[in-house]
Amino acid sequence: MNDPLRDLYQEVILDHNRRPRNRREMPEATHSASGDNPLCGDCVTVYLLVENGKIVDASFVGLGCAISTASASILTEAVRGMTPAEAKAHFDRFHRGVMGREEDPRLGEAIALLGVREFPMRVKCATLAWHALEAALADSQKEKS
Amino acid sequence: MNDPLRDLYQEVILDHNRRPRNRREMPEATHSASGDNPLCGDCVTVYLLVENGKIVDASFVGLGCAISTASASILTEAVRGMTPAEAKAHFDRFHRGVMGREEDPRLGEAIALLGVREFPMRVKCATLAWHALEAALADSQKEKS
Amino acid sequence: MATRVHGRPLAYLDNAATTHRPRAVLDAMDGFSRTSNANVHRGVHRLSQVATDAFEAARETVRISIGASEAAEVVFTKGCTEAINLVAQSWGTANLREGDEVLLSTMEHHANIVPWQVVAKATGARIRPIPIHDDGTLDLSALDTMLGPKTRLVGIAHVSNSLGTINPVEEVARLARSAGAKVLVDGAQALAHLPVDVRALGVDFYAMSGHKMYGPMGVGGLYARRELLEEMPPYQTGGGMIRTVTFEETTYAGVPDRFEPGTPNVAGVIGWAAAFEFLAGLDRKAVQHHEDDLLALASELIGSQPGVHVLGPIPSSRAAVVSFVMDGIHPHDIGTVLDQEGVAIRAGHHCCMPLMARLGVSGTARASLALYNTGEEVHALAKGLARVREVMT
Amino acid sequence: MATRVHGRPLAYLDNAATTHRPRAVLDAMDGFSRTSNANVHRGVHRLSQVATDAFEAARETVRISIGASEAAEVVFTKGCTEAINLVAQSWGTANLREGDEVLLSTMEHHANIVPWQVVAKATGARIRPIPIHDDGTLDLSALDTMLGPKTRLVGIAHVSNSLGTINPVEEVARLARSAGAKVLVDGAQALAHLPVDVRALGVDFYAMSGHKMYGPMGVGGLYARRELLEEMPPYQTGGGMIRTVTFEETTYAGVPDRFEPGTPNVAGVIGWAAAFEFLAGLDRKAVQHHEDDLLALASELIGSQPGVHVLGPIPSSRAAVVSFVMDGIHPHDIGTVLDQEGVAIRAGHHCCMPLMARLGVSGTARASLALYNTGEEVHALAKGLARVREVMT
Ligand SMILES: Cc1ncc(COP(=O)(O)O)c(C=O)c1O
Ligand SMILES: Cc1ncc(COP(=O)(O)O)c(C=O)c1O
Repeated sequence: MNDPLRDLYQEVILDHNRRPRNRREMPEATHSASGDNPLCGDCVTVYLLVENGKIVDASFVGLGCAISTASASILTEAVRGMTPAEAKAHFDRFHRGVMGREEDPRLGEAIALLGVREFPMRVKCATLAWHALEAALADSQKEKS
Repeated sequence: MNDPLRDLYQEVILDHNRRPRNRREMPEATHSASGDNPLCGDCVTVYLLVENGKIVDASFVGLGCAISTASASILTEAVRGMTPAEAKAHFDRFHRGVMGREEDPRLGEAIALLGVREFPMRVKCATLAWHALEAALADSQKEKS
Repeated sequence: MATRVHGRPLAYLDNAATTHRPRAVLDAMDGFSRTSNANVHRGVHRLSQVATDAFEAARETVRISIGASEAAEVVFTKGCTEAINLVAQSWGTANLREGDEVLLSTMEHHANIVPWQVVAKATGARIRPIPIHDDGTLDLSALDTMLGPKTRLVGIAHVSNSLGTINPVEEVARLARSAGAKVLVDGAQALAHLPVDVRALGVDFYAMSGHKMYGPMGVGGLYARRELLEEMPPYQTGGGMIRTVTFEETTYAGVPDRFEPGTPNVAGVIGWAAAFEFLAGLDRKAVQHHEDDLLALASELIGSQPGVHVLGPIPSSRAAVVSFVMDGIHPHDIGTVLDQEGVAIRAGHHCCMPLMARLGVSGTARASLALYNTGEEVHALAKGLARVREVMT
Repeated sequence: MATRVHGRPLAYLDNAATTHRPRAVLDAMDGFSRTSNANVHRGVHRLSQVATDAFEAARETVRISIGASEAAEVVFTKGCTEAINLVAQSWGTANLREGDEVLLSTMEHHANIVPWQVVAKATGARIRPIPIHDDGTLDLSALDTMLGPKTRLVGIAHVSNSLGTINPVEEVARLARSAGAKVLVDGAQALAHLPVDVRALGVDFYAMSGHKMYGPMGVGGLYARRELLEEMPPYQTGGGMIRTVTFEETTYAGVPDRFEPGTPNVAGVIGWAAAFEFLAGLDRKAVQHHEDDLLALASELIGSQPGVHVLGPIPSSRAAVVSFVMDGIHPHDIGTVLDQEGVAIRAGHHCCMPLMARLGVSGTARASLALYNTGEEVHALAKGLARVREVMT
């Protein structure tokens, strides 16, 4: 049976929702940004620690649904070790994936999030943390060189 | 042929409209009041000169349609010679006539105005000056005893 | 409504967001549009008179339905939100001063909070939330303590859209009146469920929405006592509410015209009146029984499931709303799974963020019932929750 | 419309007051109400998404129809009056200061005068009427002289509802812009008759009404350039336009949501979009020819009668409106007699008292034409005027 719910709530998403990775504040973050979804009141803050041009740590806090929590969790794992430019490219890849039909294999676990394409009302849940990531990357003031 | 327009625009009304009686300002008036019809912008001011408990002169100024002009003209002729109490009773008679089916013969020429009953949109035109009369009668401050 | 969603018949349990309209309402609007459409008030021709008569007859229908003293006490607006904005901007700006207090219950909809924040900021008045108990009922004794010489207005929802709580409006009005304060009731959620009599309730303002009581969107109204309306400055301005205009000065018409500038939503008003008539034509007791039965059934079927918690007071103090949370599952996910099962509910803060904060949740899942809902639909909801657990864990 | 009045088929020549709606518009609204009725924006369920999509698609239709850059520049209101109130209260209060000037043409509708008087009174700004020529056209060179460093806004009707004058909006906008002033165009009467491109016109605000362009009552909108909207504070407040609410503080959503609190008139918006599509589906050139022909015929048949004077500019500078007076016969009486003859026109000041004062009349009789009117109806009007003279003299 083709079950759209199973496509949306894949095991990898449920797992990240049950045990979110990197859910913690990061006072020493060099970059951070918050996003919220006024429709449901959910919000997320993404923290990045950039040292010597690399993201050496990434974390998030926030309250949200399974999709937004899993999305934030997956994202923080993915960007660790990337340069800011690579993270931005990763964001672009994800954004293209959600908006179109493309499924870039480099997205890794984040491919599981693309199930929201069948649920237009949930797209914002999946992209919330990613937009916060993009905003955090733009927030370069505190970056340590 | 039953012609509702002829019932509304009776000769007596057209005559008063063509040659309005007592259309003039009255600086020496003891009572006066204005009324307007916000729907059409028409307005009328009724002046009364009360001496020794009698209305010795009545006049009006204003811009209006045939109905409201004739109504004011007929009214000023009718109330001359009345006591204020009689004029108030005359107003009540007219008001009852317009609102109901009654055609009190004491209304005289004003009976011609009752044709507006078939034209609900024009009732305010017919009553405009009469309401100003009632307001003027209530405006007793300047009355000379 | 025979809409099918995702291949299943739709169980529409989102009636607190908006109700569906009975045929009588749609036909009334349609009939007006097709045969007597014209602008009101300003026309000398027949069609305009017909439209004006229908419009004013609708006002009279609303008056009768809510027990107002005269039709002029009913001001048509585009909805409940606009009605409250009108009171806040017109009455509020004219009457609130530095240090005055506006008391609003913690369970108010944003529509009855934000407009007061705006006017409070402009006037220096202060907004104080009236606390609620853990079960989502109003803390009347706290209200009693808060009321004082500074209190100008008490704002309270007749029925909470988030929880269904039926507030003791009559008692609130009594307390407020004896403290010299005015009472504004947000009636958006009440009219579909309860007979309302504004004079018996003793309130000063009562705000309404057509689309939440089987009427059309884009229309609603404000009941206000005439003596208050008489003193209130205009809110919006334009044509149809003026006496004279020059570039130097404008004088305004009387009530209610002064508060209704521009071309009104005549078809909408006529449809709304038809909704009142639709309700009046029903056996209201039987409707209430039906809704109470559904509510009891839903509360039982939902509340008895493992890990599910129904918020708000016991069903007998509640209109037909079941607001709930599930352990470890976000309301949004509940909503999505139920939607796939053909059950439409709402998930989120229901425009009541302060209430959510008070209850310690970020949102709830809310099923809200209407007179056309059935026991089967409630069962579909309950079955859907089992599916939610299955998918999400 | 096949309504008969006083036993005769009705010639409805009061289209500037409100137009009738084509079947396509009624059906679009009906279809929405019967099949996809739901509240927008806040639902997680399918029906709400369908409604939201339809609502936003309608916004896009309006955007395309008026040539706005993006859909977010279209704010839905209940009508043109509300759109102007929104600009006056939100933009006006935030931008007008003591001594600033707002220039409004003498032919403005009260809806584009009174809201500015209110905000002028509150801010200390000054309203100055832009004079018109005797033929009811704008005095452009006077405007040029009046424009200066104090001018903040120029308000002008695209088409005069009283006279039909088509104002040179592009030219006005150019002059205003070079003086650093904003331009608000009252487009209520234009959209039924002219294709409108807000960017080509170069205006900052464009206010619209659905019901004057074959759409429903109770809906309209404001076009405003995004950079202006971004800076404008909310007008009305409530649900659906906020980001977060606590009793201490509220933060607002972005544009256009910030300006659309409460449940919008979804069916109305969809009907309005259907009206734009109805117009787009027609051969606009042919429609304009038809209206121009009717206008020329009406102007000729009316203007050539003894004692009748048509006001306003020559037909080629006029949209399909014929405003006239008759020697010794009040417009109200003209209207009543014509009504008995089955011809519906409007009589009075048309919510333009300053214009009436300028023209030295207390009111006019106004026949306003729509695309569905016919030469026969215009002949009925002309014949009716003979009857007016017969009855009244
Ligand atoms: C030129 C003009 N502006 C504004 C308005 C007001 O429009 P509405 O009544 O739809 O708000 C009208 C209609 O009466 C009008 O003709
Ligand atoms: C309690 C309450 N008040 C006010 C409103 C606002 O009503 P409307 O959106 O019709 O203006 C709503 C509906 O969302 C509500 O539930």
